[in-house]
Amino acid sequence: MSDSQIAVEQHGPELLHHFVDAEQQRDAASLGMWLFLATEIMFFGGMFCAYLIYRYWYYNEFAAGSRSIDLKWGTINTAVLICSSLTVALGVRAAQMGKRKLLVVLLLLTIVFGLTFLGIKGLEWYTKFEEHHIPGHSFNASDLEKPPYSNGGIDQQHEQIFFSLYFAMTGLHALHMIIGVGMFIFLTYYAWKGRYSPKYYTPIEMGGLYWHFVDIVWIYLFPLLYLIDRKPLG
Amino acid sequence: MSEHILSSKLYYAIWIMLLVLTVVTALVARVDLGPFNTIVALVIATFKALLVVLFFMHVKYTSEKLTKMVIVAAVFWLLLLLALSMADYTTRLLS
Amino acid sequence: MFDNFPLWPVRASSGAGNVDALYIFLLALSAFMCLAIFTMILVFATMYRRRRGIEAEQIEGSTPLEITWSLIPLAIFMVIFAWGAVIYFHERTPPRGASEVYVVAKQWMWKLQHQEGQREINELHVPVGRDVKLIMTSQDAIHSFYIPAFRIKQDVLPGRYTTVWFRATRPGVYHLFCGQYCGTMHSGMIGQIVVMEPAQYQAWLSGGGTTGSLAASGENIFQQLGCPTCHRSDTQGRGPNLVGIFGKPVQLEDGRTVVADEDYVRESILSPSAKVMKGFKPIMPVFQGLVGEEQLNALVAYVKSLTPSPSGTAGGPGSAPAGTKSQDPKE
Amino acid sequence: MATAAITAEREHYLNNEYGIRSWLLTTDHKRIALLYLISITFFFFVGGFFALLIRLELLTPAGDMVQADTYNKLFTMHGQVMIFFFLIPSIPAVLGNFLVPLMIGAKDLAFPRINLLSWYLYIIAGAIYVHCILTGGVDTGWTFYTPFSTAFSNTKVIEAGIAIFIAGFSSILTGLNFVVTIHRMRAPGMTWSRLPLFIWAHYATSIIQLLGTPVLAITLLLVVFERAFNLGIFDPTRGGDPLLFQHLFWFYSHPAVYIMILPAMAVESEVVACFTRKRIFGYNFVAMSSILIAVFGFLVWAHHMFVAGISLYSALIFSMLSYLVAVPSAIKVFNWTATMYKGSISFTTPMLYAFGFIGLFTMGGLTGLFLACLGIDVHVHDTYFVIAHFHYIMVGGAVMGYLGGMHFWWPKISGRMYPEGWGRLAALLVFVGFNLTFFPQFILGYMGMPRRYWQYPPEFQVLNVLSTAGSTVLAVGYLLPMVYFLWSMRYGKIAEDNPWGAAGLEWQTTSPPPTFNFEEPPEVTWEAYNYEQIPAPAEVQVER
Repeated sequence: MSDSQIAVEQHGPELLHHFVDAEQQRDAASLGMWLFLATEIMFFGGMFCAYLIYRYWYYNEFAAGSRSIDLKWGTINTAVLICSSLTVALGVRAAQMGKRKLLVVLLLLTIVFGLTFLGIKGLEWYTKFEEHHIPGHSFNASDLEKPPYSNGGIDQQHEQIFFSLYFAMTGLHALHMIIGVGMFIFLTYYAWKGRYSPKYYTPIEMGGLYWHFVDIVWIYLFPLLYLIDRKPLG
Repeated sequence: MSEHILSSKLYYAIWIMLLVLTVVTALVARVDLGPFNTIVALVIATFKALLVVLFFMHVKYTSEKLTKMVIVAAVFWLLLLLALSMADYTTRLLS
Repeated sequence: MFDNFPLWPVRASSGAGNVDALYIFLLALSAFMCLAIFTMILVFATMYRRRRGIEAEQIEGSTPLEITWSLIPLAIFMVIFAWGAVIYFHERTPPRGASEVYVVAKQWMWKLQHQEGQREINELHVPVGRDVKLIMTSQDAIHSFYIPAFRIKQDVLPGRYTTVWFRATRPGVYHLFCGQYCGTMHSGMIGQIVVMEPAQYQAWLSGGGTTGSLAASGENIFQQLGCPTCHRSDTQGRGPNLVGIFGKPVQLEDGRTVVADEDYVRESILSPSAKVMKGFKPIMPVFQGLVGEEQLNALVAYVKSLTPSPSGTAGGPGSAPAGTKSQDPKE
Repeated sequence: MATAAITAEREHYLNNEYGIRSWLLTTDHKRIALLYLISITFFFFVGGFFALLIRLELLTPAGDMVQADTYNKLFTMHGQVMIFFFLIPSIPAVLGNFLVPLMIGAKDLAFPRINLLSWYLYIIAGAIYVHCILTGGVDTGWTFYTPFSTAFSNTKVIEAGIAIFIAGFSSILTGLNFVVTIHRMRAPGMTWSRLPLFIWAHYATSIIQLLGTPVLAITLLLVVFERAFNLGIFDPTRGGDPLLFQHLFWFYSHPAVYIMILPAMAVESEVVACFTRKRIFGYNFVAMSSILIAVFGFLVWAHHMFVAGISLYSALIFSMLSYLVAVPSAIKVFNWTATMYKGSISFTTPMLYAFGFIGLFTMGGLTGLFLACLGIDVHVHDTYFVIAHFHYIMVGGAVMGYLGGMHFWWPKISGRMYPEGWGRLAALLVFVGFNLTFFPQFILGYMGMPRRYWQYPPEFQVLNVLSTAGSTVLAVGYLLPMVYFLWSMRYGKIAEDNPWGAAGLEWQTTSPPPTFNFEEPPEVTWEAYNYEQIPAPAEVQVER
């Protein structure tokens, strides 16, 4: 057990007492984060399941609903989120190389991108509010164009299910974004304080993993919500 | 202990690919491919997700098999939920 | 043998015997397994109780043994599964020609409508030996139609039809329970199934003052709501001709085909634009909230009754022979 | 005794710090286990109190003791308290928390602060739920079935939903901690094939907690949204499907049964090995069967929905898959029984609970075959047959396992011995009381008495009276350990480090263990259950 003794004597303040060495601590954190992301997949999975079933049942309404969401803003938002993923990835790299100022700048950029995304999302929600597409008593989807290949009209009730799922899915995604931005504010502060070094940057790495996961959820939400049916209307 | 540090060029390359794919998926959706629209959209999304997982999340470079196992298990369980639920919904009209 | 045994439910339907047989098989199997395991544990516990100077013998395990006691139970399980599946399949496939009773469940009562026009609350009269199919829906929460003596149960869901069928074999009065928790008086949502000899049943049928068959009252509602304006008996109507449509596949505009069953008729009345027949426009008004569940059942029964007349010229809604039984369709 | 005097002076996890702060801010897994012990005991008695009221109401066929609405709230809150606030955390959060690091030779769980966080989440959830009880309660049934819960119930569904949502995250974090700990924190030499079966079963449990609980969380969240913001996802009048709720709910709630029973099986393997003084027969198969139960457990959920209106074909699929999960459960029972062959069996309290567990779990498991069988399930679904079946698993199985485990490890936890005679008496009372309470319910169920009935036809009365009589015996059986465990903390005989002569790393450290579990970091060079190398204790009764 001499190995661990040495490690205990040499470890920095960031090594917690119950780990043998920093590598064990880092591996544990990484596995923990990945397991957490697995639970997140199942968390969103419940909604994806609901989405799949209702899309199968009410395809026309889903297609009409999808067309009523602004594709331009959706695409821009996807790009914004991809940019934020890049800055996070570069941020982890900066932490690995011990570039403190670069790390802080990249984290700040990530926060800016995250807030941009949320701002655009809020704008889109506001538009939907104006259009009475929020589920509830004032819901009204009679303005939606019916799909060209179907002579069936839009069933208001079924359309409301699409929007229920739209708001639930984008809402919970946005909540994850808000949590992520809050987390990065802390990480930026500690990065500024110089807490992270090439030897210890686990929090940055874990924060990055979380952020990338939120990005991936959006990568799926984008085609599932915005691109159900964008074929030219005949 | 420190992980393999990837070159920033790789990150930029992935970033460009992701942006291009985003534009491509939005454009392809405007072309009428019949049922393939959905399939193409999901294939592109999965490819994008894989890029993020493998490069941004470093899964390609980790020596740890466990990470891959966790991802595979989670995706498998998600498919289980979807497939077995749909087993009910798709066969309801038959009975 | 169990008929007068107080710890065993009465058996009063054609399917109950099958369920009991499988149950007894499972009971015997379980009793055998319990006995085997408990005896072994007791024997080991006595023979190998701790004694001074005698050490336990370390045994690693045995793969052949493990495989044996995995595969044999699995084989037995598959037999149970298959047996149970056959019974279930039988329970869920109503025979052709079964007489139909519409059931509406609401908090906290059962409302039943016979084809012949009789209406009952919390009570169902049926003759011995006739196949009866129940077409059920709920007005509010989920309920469950449960007759222990018949060994049948089926949840009754709002917004769609579920069905269950039985053939009563013994005259008597049996419990009807609500099996799915549905609120305050869930335990009060009970009733009785009165099984009668056919002659008595006929007497009961003619005894109640009815207002005509269910299909006939459906026709009245059809007229009142102005449906015949569009659903005409020729091909000129703005809506499809409904004669002979029931039970047939319907081609939809987007290429799908659905069978015009009870649920399709129901959906087409409540939210007409959901599945519009090919060649027609979604112009029908929505009747959600305008017709109650019981009226809906009458309409469904009416659409069902619209069969083409034997001469080949389709009978229009007005001329359709509405009642199928001996009752006169008109008052 | 000289050793006793030394033990009393020695510093260990219980006496190294004093004061309320040292408990509420602790990150020591052993102290957190005790925090959990206190909190779940509270909820156990809350749930038990509801159970007694239910049984009292059912003494007579008429609904004459409480109002119908009150009765509906009683069984709802009995179910929710017992499942989400007692059974799911019971063995994992108390015994698992205490023992997982000890058994694998770690100083603590991988994330001690997350462990404490999970207890706080549990307490927050518990506080919300208690508030919900005190301000009117909830009456949806523990299953929250829609559309009753979303559109018709006038009770505090949102509050209960949020409480259980939070409790779910507590459970997820516990599972996450276990998986990481088992992967990353094992002592040198503690290979996977040397792990105690307790660890294997907890690993399997954690997988279910991680992959199942989030689905319950999102489902309850959608129910809450539906009530609060008027979404229509499960509302049939707006095109939603109430069966979708049931699918999502049971995707978690069926595997949740395995969250409750797998840890009891974990305890079982340790206790049977110790008191037969043998390595568990077929170690590999018992270990793998835990994992198989966890995986297969996810494939069978719709067997709760055979009469709910699912398609005929999916009912066939789910019925067949349900039988798959019975195989690994059967393997376990056979292996425990085979372990007793040529053993050296002593009849201590934990072993009595183990015998009880095997018996009751076997009966619970066999009646599960009835319920997975389509033809039978149609008749007995939602009757007292189901109630009896799952109480045989969750009370006869899980609670017996929990009590057996508490007795087995009480010397390690408290450093004191419980009074053996009282222990055996309580075990006997629990066993007799349990069977008297729940066996009549099998008969009631086949006779057709539906569950959740406030009043019932008079022919069911005799069996209901029997059941109520049994429940009072059961209540005494549950109160006794509570009393003598408390008594033993002060007056019990000082426990040795390894009073049972048991294998396993947790017995190699002192009783109670020091804060970091081991004075010397252990290195494992032996296989699990190496009973041939451990002398049998002299104190344990030799003859019956």
